[in-house]
Amino acid sequence: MVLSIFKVLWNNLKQGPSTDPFPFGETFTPARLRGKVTVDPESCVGCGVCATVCAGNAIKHVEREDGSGKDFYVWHNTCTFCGLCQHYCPTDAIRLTNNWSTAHRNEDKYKMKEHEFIAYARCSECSQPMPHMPHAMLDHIYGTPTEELENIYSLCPECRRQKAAQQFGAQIHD
Amino acid sequence: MSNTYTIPVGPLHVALEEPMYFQVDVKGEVVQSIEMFAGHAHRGMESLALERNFFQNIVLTERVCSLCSNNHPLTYCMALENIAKIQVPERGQYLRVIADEVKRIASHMFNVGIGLHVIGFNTLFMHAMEVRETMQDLKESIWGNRMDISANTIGGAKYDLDDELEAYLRKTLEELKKPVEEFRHMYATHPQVKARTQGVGILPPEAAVEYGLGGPVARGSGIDNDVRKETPYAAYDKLNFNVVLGEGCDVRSRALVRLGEIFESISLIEQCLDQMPKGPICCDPLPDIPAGQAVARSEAPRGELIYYMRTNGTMYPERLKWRVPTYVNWEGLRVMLDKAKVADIALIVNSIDPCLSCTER
Amino acid sequence: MLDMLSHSFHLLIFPGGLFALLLGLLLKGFDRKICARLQRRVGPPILQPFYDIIKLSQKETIIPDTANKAIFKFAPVFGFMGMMVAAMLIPVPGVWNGATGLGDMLMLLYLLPIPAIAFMLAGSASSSPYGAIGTSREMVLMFAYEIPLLVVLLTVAIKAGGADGSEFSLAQVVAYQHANGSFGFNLSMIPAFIAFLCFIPGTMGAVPFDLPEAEPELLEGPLLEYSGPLLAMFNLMSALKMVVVMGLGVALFFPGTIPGGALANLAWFIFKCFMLMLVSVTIVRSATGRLRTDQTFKFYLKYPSVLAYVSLGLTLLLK
Amino acid sequence: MINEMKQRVIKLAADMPKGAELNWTTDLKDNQFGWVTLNDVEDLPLFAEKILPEGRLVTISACNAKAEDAKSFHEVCYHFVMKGLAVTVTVLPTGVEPTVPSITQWHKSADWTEREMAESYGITVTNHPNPRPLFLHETVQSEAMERLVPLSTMTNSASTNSLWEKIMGEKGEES
Amino acid sequence: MSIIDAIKSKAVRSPWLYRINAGSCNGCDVELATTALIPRYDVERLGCKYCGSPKHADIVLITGPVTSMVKDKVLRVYEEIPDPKVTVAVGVCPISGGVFRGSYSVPIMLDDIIPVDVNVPGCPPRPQAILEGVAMALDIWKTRI
Repeated sequence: MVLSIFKVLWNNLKQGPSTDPFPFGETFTPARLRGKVTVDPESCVGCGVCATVCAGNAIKHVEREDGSGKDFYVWHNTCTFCGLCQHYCPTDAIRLTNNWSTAHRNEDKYKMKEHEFIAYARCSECSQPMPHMPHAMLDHIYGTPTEELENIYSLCPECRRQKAAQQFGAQIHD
Repeated sequence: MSNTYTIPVGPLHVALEEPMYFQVDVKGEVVQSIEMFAGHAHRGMESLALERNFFQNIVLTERVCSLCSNNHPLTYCMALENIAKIQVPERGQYLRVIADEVKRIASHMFNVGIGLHVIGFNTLFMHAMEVRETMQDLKESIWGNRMDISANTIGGAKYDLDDELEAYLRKTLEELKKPVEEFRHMYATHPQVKARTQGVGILPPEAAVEYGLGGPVARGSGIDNDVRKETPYAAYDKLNFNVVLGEGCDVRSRALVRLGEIFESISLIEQCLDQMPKGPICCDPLPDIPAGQAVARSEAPRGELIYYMRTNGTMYPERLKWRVPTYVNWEGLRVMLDKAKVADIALIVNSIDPCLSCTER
Repeated sequence: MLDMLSHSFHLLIFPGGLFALLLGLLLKGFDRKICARLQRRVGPPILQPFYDIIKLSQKETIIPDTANKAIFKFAPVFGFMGMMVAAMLIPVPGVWNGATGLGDMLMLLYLLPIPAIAFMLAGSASSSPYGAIGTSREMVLMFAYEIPLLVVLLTVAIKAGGADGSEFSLAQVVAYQHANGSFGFNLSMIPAFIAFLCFIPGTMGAVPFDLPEAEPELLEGPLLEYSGPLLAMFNLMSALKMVVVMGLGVALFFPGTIPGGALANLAWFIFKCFMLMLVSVTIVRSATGRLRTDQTFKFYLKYPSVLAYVSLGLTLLLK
Repeated sequence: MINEMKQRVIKLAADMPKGAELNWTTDLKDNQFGWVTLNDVEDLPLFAEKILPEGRLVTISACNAKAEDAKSFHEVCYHFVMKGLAVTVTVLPTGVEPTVPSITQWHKSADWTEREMAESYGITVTNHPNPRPLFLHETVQSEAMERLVPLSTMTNSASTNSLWEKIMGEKGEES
Repeated sequence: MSIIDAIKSKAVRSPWLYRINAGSCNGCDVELATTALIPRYDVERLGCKYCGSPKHADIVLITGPVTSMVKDKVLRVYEEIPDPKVTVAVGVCPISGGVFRGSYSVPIMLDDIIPVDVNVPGCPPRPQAILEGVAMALDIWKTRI
């Protein structure tokens, strides 16, 4: 009845304001909050799946002309913080932090970006540039690293094939 | 004051969350006729969907509307899974139900709250919104966003619950029951709220059938049309729940149906937590999407949502069409607003839980 | 000459003018703050209404092309001036006993609807359909709440007149109560007091009777088209009205004084105004929502009017 | 219940004067979906009338027909739901000016969808009670889904490229 | 003179908010309503008030990707807001078009048609981020009044 609303009012008065102290104090930020995107250039293999699944076209990979690597751009102003890039990233290189503080002045509109350089490795044999493979992923594919495997890791696919053929050939000759 | 005059409501009107333009002919304070002009939120999404690949469309469909933002990608993924015969892991199905019901609670709470705001009852509105905030925190803690939770992906769910979050979810739901019950009691018995909502915006059941209305709007007039019962999807076939029906056919009845559904949702989530097996949450890797066509239906907070998809073997859909619940409910307004008072227009429009961005895409 | 000076003092400084403006804005600030606390919010600073006025006075004024410009500009000034005059008539018991005019209660009865009339002028001048609806609602509302007010004033006048007729001077009403006890504690006058309490939210345009300005329906109705200093004028008018209505309530029902001189009594008066506002505006508007026009009309005919008539009948009987 | 409805659809399809094809599919939860293709557009009103009272129109999707089907340019799918059974009725309007009859007189929910289809695909709907454009602004040409898709794809990529030049050109906060 | 200046400087403590929905998906609007109206965020403590008429507004918050249908209306309402005013774009849609960029119905970005002062990207931004944006808008407003 009418009285129940007065009960609510009384309780409200008694409990005091429930207002979050922000912007004058700290606020609650859950760990899983999907905020600004960061990229770890160490573990990125430049496969581009993040750009493919990105609905807002917020991710762009640009190949450097000298072949030394790739520029990785994320523009926060069209990112929808959906987390698909993180979900589909094979090496967990792209990640959504819980940094939600995005407000900025309009003159900084185009500066709101992440820019990372994804360096390509060079083949230790022929020094052709090749996509860098993070160690964890190679271990996942090939199992426990041996010295022999370590050598193979540093080769480009072409040289790796040749090397494998040579070794295989050597085994046959033995 | 017997002369008839026209008042424009909208397109940018404070009572409407969204831009819709009504032209209301009134005589004194009584509505004579109403004309609706839509299109302000038309973003051409159906054509955009054809330019985006299947992954991008998960996010695109989520942006159809942020209040039922879980159901759009869910139904979209279901249509795609029907075409490609992808079996979603069991845990993923339960997680989908949890996300769905959490969104439903928040959406219903918001709608009833805004209804109170429209009649100027700000204290109770704020009370409702404070209760809803616990749901918002829940969404933010589990999925990472307060509105677009992005819980689904093709083949399953994206975010798993660990023990800590599961305990948190249970605790929050337990704490939710009491304030919602109190709120429902107050909504039902406060004399002023009753005076404003009872007998307002009458929708006879026959009209609801004739116009093909759906969701809580039709259920407020006693029509049982819950898709979760009719054609169960996700894990709904393994869960027990009642379809809440109302008899008043008015604004109050619709609000009480929504508030009743909140309790069903709480029970559904609790059942999910009890029954949910361990295991993978998402099917991985994805098979190729063959050419084909499929229809998928689900129960969004506002009613029946249907997706029609046609694929041609590429990564892009050939046709993606969806019908949102509000789309049909707009026409039902003609019945509800007939001979209504000007003061009640905003309230009645709010009672269908209008979603313009859904309607116009 | 001296008379002239004292009149200007009463009009511009105390109790009207400056004092009433400050008190009115302060009351509004308290109203907002307490309402916020009842809703579990921190709320704005108490001085927020002052900041609003300062801000509005520095904004641009936009007058719609379709508006009747003269009336559009005149309406807020008219309402403001009306309330300035009304505020002058309010006695502050123990400090100033009110203008000595004989019929100031009747004058107040004529002055009180001026803000409503200003709203109606504004609504029709701004030529917006919302303004038009606001105008018609204001009119209905005015009819509804003026009836109980009229009867309440009549009752008080008859009561204060004692055995020999009626008394329409507020100074005399206050004096009578000082001699014979406040009406607020008189059993036969309590229904009239309740009727007066019901009248306050109606005349102040507060929920549940804020029909002309109903924000979600009419986008603040007649005020929709106003901006800048003209809007500030309306805000000041409503602040003044707050003081007039509360002051009237104090004078009619609780004009008691406390020992301790003028300053203490001034504080006592402010406190009483504040309490009256708390009961009739702040709590009521946090505990209800808006009613429809027809419901409002029925409400006023049903409860406050009947209560006021009960008091009138009792007063006549007991005489 | 579902089986009863299924029988009705089978009978309905068989009763069409010009004949109709009927297929059934199920999803992974064993929900049934019916797919009816009418041989002639003119049979549509009859179907729409006969599917009442259980059947209600949910929506209409127009599609650009597959390239190999030279006969017709469009397919129009009418999605009905009968007590939980979703039935899709496809018609193939032929000719350069494709035309379908309106079914709004039986299904009020067809009003908006038919208007939307007319404006976005340029399909003429005959006998529509209120043939006013629904969503599209006058600056957007009608038949947006027909003409504008390739056009907007082109402008899209162009504007996106210039946008990215701006983004890459600006010195960011961190770099 | 300094007293008058001191009084005048208090004007910044009364920024009134007005919201324009330019075809958004609701998310940002719901969050704006949440920010503006509910106790947890309570913008009223900053002196803000959510007003129903553009004529009363000081800070205008715009959501949505500015569809072709709503463009003219946004411009018209924007003109009605008396100077000085500050514009805040809320959500990624008005800033860049977001997921809708490139649609035939979303021809422009907001800052092509009206001067934007603050951007609050997010889809939707959380209320705290909106508050941050409003606080930033207040700083700008201080320099204009």
